[in-house]
Amino acid sequence: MRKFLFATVAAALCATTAASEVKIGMITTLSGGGAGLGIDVRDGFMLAIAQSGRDDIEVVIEDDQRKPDVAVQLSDKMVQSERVDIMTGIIWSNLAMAVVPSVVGQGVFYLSPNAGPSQLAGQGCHENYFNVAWQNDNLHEAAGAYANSVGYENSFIMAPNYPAGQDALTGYKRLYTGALSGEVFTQLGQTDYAAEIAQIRASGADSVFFFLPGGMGISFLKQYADSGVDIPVIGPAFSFDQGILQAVGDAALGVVNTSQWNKDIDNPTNAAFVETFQAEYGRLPSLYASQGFDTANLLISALEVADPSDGDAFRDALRAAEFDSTRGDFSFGPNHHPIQTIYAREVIKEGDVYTNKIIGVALENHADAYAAACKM
Amino acid sequence: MRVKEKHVNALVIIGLIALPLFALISDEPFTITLATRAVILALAAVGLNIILGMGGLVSFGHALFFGIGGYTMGILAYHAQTYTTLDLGLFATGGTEFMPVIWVVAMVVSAVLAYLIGLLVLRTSGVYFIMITLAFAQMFYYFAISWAQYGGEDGLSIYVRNDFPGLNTLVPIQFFCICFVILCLVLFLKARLQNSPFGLALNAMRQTATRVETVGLNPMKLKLLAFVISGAITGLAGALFADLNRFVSPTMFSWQLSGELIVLIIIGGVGRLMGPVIGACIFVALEHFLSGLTEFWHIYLGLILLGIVLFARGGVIGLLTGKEGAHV
Amino acid sequence: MSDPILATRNLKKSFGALIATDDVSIDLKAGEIHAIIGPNGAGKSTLINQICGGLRPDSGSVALLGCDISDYSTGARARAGLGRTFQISELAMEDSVLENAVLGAIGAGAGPWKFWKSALKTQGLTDRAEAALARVGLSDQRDMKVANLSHGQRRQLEVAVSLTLSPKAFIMDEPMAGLGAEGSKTMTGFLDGLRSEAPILLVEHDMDAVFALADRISVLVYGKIIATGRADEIRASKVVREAYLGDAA
Amino acid sequence: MSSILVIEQILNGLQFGVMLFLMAAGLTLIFGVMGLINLAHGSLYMIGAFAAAAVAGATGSFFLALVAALVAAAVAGAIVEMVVIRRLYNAAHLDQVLATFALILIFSEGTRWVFGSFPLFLDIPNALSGPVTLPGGIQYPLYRLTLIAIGLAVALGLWLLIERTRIGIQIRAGENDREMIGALGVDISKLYTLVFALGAALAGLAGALVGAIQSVQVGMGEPVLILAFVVIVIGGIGSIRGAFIGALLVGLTDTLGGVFLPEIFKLFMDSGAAQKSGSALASMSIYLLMGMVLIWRPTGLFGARA
Repeated sequence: MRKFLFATVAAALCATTAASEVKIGMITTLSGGGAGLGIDVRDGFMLAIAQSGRDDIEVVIEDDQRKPDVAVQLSDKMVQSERVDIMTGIIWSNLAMAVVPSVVGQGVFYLSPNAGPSQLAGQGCHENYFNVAWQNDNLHEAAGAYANSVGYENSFIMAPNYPAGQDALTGYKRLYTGALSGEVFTQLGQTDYAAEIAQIRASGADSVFFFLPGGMGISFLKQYADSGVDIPVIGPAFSFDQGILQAVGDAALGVVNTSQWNKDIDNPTNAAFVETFQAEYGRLPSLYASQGFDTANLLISALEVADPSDGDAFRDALRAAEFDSTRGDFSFGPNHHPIQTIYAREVIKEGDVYTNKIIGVALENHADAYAAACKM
Repeated sequence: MRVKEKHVNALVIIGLIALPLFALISDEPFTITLATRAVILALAAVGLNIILGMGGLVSFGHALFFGIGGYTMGILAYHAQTYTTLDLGLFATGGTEFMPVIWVVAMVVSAVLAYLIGLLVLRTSGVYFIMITLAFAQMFYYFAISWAQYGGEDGLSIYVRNDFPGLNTLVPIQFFCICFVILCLVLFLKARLQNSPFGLALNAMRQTATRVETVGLNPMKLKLLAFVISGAITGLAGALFADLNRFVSPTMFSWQLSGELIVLIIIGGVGRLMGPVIGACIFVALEHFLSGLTEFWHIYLGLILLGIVLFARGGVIGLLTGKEGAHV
Repeated sequence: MSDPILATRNLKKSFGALIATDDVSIDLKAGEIHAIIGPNGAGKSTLINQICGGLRPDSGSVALLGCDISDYSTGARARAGLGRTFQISELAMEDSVLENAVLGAIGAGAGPWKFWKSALKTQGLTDRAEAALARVGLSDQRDMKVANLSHGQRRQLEVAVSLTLSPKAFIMDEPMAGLGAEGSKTMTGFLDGLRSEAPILLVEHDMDAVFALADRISVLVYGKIIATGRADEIRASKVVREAYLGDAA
Repeated sequence: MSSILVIEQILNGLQFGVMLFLMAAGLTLIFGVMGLINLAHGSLYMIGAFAAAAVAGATGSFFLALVAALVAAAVAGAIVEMVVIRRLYNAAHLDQVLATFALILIFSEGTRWVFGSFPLFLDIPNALSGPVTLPGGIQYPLYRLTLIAIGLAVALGLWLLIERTRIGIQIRAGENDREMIGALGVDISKLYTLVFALGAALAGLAGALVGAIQSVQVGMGEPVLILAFVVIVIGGIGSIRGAFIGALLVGLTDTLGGVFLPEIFKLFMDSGAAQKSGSALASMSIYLLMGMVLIWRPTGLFGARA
């Protein structure tokens, strides 16, 4: 009786706001530099929610401005005031590190649509934390594996001097078996790579691996193409994503990059996703959009089975990952990070639009290197 | 209607007590977090206002001390939580999670840095001072980004707040109380300082350094001490801010943050005791409400700031009291 | 004759080709008013600045009470006993009259390293400040903002601030400037009585005041002292007439 | 390390320096004549780049893109001067900092509102793309050589403008004595608008030129702005000559520091650590340079003595 009474009161209270049963908090970057990534994740995520036809899911979206302190406060707001059941959305590793540990510690589920810092995959893993994108090292490892497969033996490697950059070079070196002709850390936010390109030219390398997210990658590729150096370049998908390829232009043509997703992966889910995304938003979906889309579908699949208030059941439902991923096969490893195939893609031009085409598999059913350290 | 400045001040303090209490009753803990953020930013700006408002020197690099305070807290707590030793060359310590100790260390480190940096930067004035303070903050910013041991760009998470005897600091209202009491204490000390012989001399120094010299005082020493006090208070605020977020990162050193601290002061009113407090409350409120309205809220924030500079000289306090007040 | 309170020896200062102060040696004896006159651009301000420490001379020295203060900073010279007033008022315009006088008292007293007690409630400071204000006749204006004072009152406050320092010697740069006939008369009377307290090095354009007050007059032309003597001697001096008073005489 | 590499890096530093000069010249001119600190100068750089990208996208002509960048930045500058900046000439530095800080917010988000959140495309014109071989066998991009040439030409042009023309006389008079230009019978407010628009146009030009080899995106102006401030502070605020010397110093320090510091560190530590600490120090090097210059000369190399 008391329980029933409580339920009616709660229902009466909720009626004034919205008739939702599941509340999802999304903190992502929607303004300032890097907003493109957050917008893609949001759009992909919301597309899946809309397609599910469920009107009992409420998504609260907030803009973190790519500032860690803002993200932390928004997460406090999500947990304390909005009382969300599940959180998602963060793009950047440093923001994730600031937010995720305390959020999952408070009993909220967190599904990462983009960032996968190594700490959260290894010792710092948590039963309520699921990564739907990749562990940060994955695409770099794939690049190293690809370099082996095409016989590169002397790579010049380069990344900004910050933790994700240092991880990128470590990730590449983990599987790459050749020698290094140079290893350079650039400044974060650097826009001119003339000095590095000169070093590459002088290094005698047979391949260049770089990790330069966002505008840094655009600048590097344009300058590299103009420098006349013709050593082949490989990199993770971040610098060749749909959102920025148009700004790189011809300079990116033919470059091989590694990604767990591409719009030409042949499965019905993906084909439908690419088509509906384009219809809805008038642009081709990016890697980030696919990750947002997958995250939402994973979530919905778990909601079909269990309610988030029943933590253990819901967690098991998430772990099962019974959803149709745009990537095809998708499953979670013991540390709740994906086990998935990573492809090598090449940048091509389709009509007026620059995009990617899969040219091969870099790593099959690949898990991350930190799972062993995770005690869950 | 014109009101007296002290009434405005009293109203602000009452508001700052009432809002979190109201939030507590209506169970809106996030409002308390917002109020705490405002209080801490206000504290940092009160520190900046000593050198900027009283001393007339526009420091565009005060985020440096904010960041130093934050990192002091982060490093001490990190070593305490991981049971590792912090080797300082001369001696090694185990870090600490005890707030009062962290505060003292943050203030001392900030003060020592302010002294050393002040010796150099206070030789310049005007625009050069603005720019050289900016340069020092940028140096620390880039250093923090590449300081891998403490997280570099990723920053350093400490997961739980540090301890204060008798309180559970993770409860928003209790942490708010700590910050609020510190702010009141610092405001009280600042009020004393403002009227003390030192405050009077510093105030005169801003208006005419020549006069201060000809009565036998040393303007450089006055400025240096003001800079040290200013840095120490902002450092303390940095330590609290890091505790609020349970997280430090290089963005605490960023020039945008230095700019925001200046913005807070100007919104409230330069050289006024409560100027930074009012400025911080308004700024946090704007940030919160505008960002809820539109994705492009920075445009509106910019327009509002522009309006304040062009049409409300003397800040909000100046607008309310009808006096422009001290202007640098 | 006793030693001079203040003495400069062979002060030289040039700005590029322009020699602003050329080998100037003057002294100020106890109880006297020593006026320095000269046409505009003669180097009077440059000379005062070298005495008070705002400018470094190229060569030469300044001594106060027999002690060489050439290497002292402006502040140190003030603490050693130089009380200066400015041609254009150097006052904290946003502050009250009393606060400006208290600033002097802070400099004269224990210094600014006190952070707790309100300066305006520290009796030692306010007594000293109010005494100085009373002497120049500004007691009634003590709570006014300096920005709201009349020009003449600011001149008085300039003098009052230097009084709070109880200096060994006054250096006054045109205290009569812009005072009007009535004001000049009051100021002349006041300075007349002040010389027994500490001697005054007076730079002044108001010739009536100079001839009424000065025990000795030095004439500075193109950075050189061309004559020093009693008022009547200067008035009679042919050199001075030619070089300075010229046609006007 | 070969001498070819060293020369190439010096060229890179030079190229970076002259582009910084385009930014710094406008800033220092505006400060010298009007006494204004313009934090929004970086926004004008961004406007130039976006205008160029938009026009290049529509017409395919790089030349038209450059013209568009100049015009757009100059017009934006003139409008900002007339609407906002004009009210700030007699204001405290503090108000100027705040108002122009507000302008950055408005410009950045406004640009994002118009052009979206994704970077725009702007490419090097075909005629200038690819490397050329310099004497000594150095392969160097033609476009970068062009940038160096344009930068030097603009420096020369500015020098002629200021030393040899009527407007130059007015500008110099304004730097020395603001009342004086009024006495000369010059329309001050027109002169101010003109100088501001000129400074803005230089920033816009730099944005367009650099945009072709970098990423045209919102927020691209702020890092350059801070560097330009470092430049004019080193050179002495208000001095065009100082801005030129300062820009080259900063360009060379930044480029050569980034390359050689890690190499130097490798002499006494292992390679990985040397890379990290060397590049960490390199990122601080220009600020160290600025600190040292200001401690040595508190008003910069060519600044008026305070």
